[in-house]
Amino acid sequence: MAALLEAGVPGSVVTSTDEWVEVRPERLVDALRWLHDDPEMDAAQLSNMCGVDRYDHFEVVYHLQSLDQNHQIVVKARLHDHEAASVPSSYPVYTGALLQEREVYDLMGIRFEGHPDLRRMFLWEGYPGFPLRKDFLQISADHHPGLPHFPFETGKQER
Amino acid sequence: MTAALDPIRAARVPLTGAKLVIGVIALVILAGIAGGVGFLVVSGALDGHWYDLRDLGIPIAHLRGWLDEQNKAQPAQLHDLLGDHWISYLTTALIGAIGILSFVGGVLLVLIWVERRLIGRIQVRRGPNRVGPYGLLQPVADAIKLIQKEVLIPNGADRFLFFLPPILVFIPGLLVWGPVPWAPNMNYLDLNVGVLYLIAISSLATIAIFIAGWSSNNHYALLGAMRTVAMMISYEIPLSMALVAVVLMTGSMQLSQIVQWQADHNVWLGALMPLALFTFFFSSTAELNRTPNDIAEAESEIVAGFRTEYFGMKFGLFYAVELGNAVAVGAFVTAFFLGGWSLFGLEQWIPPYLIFAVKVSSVYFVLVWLRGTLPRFRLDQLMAFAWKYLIPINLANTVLVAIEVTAFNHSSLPGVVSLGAIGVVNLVFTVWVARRWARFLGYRPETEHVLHPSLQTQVGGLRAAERLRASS
Amino acid sequence: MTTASEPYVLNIGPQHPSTHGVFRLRVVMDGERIQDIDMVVGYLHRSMEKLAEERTYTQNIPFTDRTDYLAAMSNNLGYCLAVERLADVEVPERASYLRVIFAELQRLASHSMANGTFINDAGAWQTPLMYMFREREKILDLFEMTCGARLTTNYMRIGGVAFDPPPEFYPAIESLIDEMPTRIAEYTELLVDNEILIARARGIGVLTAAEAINGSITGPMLRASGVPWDLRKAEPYCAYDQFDFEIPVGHTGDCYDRFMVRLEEMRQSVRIIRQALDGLPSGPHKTEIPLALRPAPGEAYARVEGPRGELGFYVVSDGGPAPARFHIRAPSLINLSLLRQMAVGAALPDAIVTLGSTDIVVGEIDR
Amino acid sequence: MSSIGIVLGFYALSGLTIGAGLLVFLSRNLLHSVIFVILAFIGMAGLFVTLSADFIAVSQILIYAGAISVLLVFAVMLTPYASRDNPNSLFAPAGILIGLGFAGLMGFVGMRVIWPQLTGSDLEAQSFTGTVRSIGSMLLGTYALPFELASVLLLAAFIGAIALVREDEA
Repeated sequence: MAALLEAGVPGSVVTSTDEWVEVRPERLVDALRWLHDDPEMDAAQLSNMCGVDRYDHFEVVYHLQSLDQNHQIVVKARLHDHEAASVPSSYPVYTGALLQEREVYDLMGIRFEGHPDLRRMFLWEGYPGFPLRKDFLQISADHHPGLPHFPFETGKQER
Repeated sequence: MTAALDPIRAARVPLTGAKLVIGVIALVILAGIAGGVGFLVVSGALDGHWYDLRDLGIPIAHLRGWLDEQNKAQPAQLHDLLGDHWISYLTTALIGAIGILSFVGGVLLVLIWVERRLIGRIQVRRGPNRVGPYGLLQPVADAIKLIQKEVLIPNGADRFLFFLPPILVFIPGLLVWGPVPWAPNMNYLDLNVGVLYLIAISSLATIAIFIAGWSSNNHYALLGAMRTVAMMISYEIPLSMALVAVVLMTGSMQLSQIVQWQADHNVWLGALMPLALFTFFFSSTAELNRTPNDIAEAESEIVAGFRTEYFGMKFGLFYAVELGNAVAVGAFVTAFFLGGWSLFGLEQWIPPYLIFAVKVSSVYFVLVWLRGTLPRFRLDQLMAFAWKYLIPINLANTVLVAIEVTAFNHSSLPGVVSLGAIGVVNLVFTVWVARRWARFLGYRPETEHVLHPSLQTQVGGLRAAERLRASS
Repeated sequence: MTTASEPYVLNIGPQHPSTHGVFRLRVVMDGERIQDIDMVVGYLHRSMEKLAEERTYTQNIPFTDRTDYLAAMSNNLGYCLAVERLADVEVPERASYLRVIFAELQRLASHSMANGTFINDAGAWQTPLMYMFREREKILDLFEMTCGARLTTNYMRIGGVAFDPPPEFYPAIESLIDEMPTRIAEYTELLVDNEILIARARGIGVLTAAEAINGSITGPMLRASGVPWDLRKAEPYCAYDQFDFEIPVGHTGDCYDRFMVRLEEMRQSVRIIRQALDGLPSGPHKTEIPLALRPAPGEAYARVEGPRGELGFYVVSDGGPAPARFHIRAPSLINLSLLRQMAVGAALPDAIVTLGSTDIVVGEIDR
Repeated sequence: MSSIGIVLGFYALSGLTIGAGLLVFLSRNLLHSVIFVILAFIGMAGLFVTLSADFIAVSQILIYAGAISVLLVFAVMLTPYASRDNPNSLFAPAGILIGLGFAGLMGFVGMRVIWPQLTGSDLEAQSFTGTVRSIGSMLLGTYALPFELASVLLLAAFIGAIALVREDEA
């Protein structure tokens, strides 16, 4: 699948596994459009999209699906710029991205260039920070976000 | 489902012996009273005496005569100044006014309960049953609660105009009860322009509602007021047309005469003119803001329409007037179309006002039933229905009735034959014109048949959808 | 000379009878016609996705109840499936059957509510809603009998279900399943042929199949637009591949079709429950999983056919006791993507009916 | 018919009508003025009742208090806020003068005209079949032509109004 995508949109694929394909953010919309239009891929629907904070980079994950052929394609884009994370909007390809991109922007702080109506959705304009980022609460340096150990476990465990 | 999980079934207590005995005794007593009354009626002992309670107009007339007698004994000066009948006139006017007021008030108190219980029954729940026996005191409790509420005025509302409408709608709501013919001699305000009076009085409420919506300084209220006014103005026309047919047929605008005509001919105008009956009833529901025409206070769209900002007893007044008007519509449908107090001769036996009340209650029940059953139309659909549908076919109906009346007045056939012919012609005409005109306006029921979803076992996307579309 | 009218802004919500929760629409209106519509959500935002990063995998199950509080079972199920996929947990067959039964009961309850409130939005004064609530109430009684809660059931567990149903559950569900088809027939009789409902819902809020697919619409709305797509058939989870049922597919994609599709789906759900009850295997209802569940680093996306559409759970593990990322694909929110397209140009009552037919749950929109 | 009740009613209703009429131009708020106009209409209807002209009274309520006033209220309420009060006007003295002059003229005419009066047996002799019937036969008999002409005029006004506000279809 990754090879097909690379052939269809040259210079787009970064890496791939059996489950997902990682594409370059600049080529993301081209790749999505190709997947959408290619009769064999037929990724007609953007089933789900979300952002993931991996500490040193953001991932934007697109779950695409073909209804006619009943298969799923997972496309990821990796963003290294933490302050001004930005990725082209997939709204021109999928109208269903309208609210999902707004949600990702609102909670993860990833800008989608070319989105027609990119405003905060759940939180109000001017809300400080983006809650789903790992550094949202600005916890002190020796404390990691997330749950360090099970509530009933004694002693601190390194993960 | 076990009984324990079904509270209604579990709460039903079986009929005990004591209750049965009390019931039988009550039935026997009732039968005895009925027999006694029947004997009195048959023997003619009642006819025309002051204690003839079959028609409350008769005792009042006796009272009038007695008071006029007393009047003659007054000093000549007073007599000359005030005329012959002033005491009797004043007294009977007061009695009638108090009677109407207390009737309307009592009806409102009871009917709130009745409506809520009925709706509760329709909606498989129990309705109010906590305050007093069977929840009968619920309206009183509601009224007390409403009176206790704090008086608030919305920001930017016109104070004077905001307080005026609840009072303004109440006045026509009471005045409309004036010409109701309860019994042959029992009508308070038997105007010879009664029909016109009704239309005039009911048009007064329009302005109150519009002021209410406007002065609330609220978009929902304004939208509701606009809708109400648009609808009231539109539906007044078919409503008046239906009444024109009635007036043509009976040759009188006096409500007592209209009922008397039906009693004399032993026929209900509703059976003679089904189209007029339907038009009047439907237009009345529009004027009343009741389902299916309750777009003015469409809860799911514009919250509560023109009374969104009203609360406390001001809201209570609007609510009460609406309910009272619903009963009033019941009274007028009864008087115009269902034979009023007449019941094919039985009014000699049963007090006519009871017959009338039962008929009114039945019409009211139909209104509640409709409210519990039907969804709501859209504003433009209702408007189109009034202007494109009801008004043209009622125009045609009016012409037809005029022709029939002329023929009826010039014919020497027995009433059964001629009225029967009129009824049949009108029924056929109604069915025919209703169908034809609907088709003319583009209504095609056969193309609008119910589209049940097709059942598929294979999943697919756009291509499958196109295939399905092509195959269906 | 022309008449000039000036547009005005109408706030529908956050408190309004037909927004079904604290949901707000800012509508620019010209008379009764809608020129622009903008939704304002977030009044119920609890940031569950963030909270979940601080709680163990099992502790997160109650959160999923509180997203779509009208379909808690489906949410439990989707989340448990995702974690099971992530941690490679096997589910006993009895548990799968029980999951199917409860998910379908939940669908019945949810569709009752959806159809009832839809008719309410179309203006029927609560009677159909009350009728449908009667059946929903019985279903909630079944839930209470089994897991002690009516709405926030917290019933599914990673590796199975929390409890085996008590013995009195079986006669109760039997009688409900026997009664349900007559009740659905009753609704059909009351509503389907109703001229007023047809006038209000036919041809309103139309979405074509292409628009719906491209707009990420799923669930009954997608099926009403004519696309035969149901995850229970497409990727059978639990034991759905063992049951015989059909996908109702609408013809035009208007509000009326959505209503009809939901009604027909209720019939299909009854069918599935009947089959699942008949074939309910014996055995354990749960696999024991380690209390300190630490799935290997990785990610899993599991989705179920919820009452409102594709209910997806995307869980990323970094090897710790809590998910590193927990994302809910909320069908209520995503089905609103095309609200603007459906509502602009329509009259206000039509927009309300359209909103009612999309069947939103604000808890799920805001999470 | 000159019983004291009628006389009292006449004075009360004229008081109401004149008072409402005064309030129409004394109140600063244009909408309040409209309300008082409606009150004046209703007072007029009451005066018709004292004259036994019940048909005209009811028509007065139906047409003026019911229909015309709704038009007035519509027109006033849907105008912008700024033009919705009664400011001090330069025309006030002139208006008062004209009004007084008109009132004087009406009074003069009312005093000078010899009104035909029927009393006693003459009144009894008049066959009084009800105003509706007589007005109806007049409208459709003696005055049929003016009546129809008026309706044509109204129709023309109707069509004209629709043509004026109709938007051009692009």
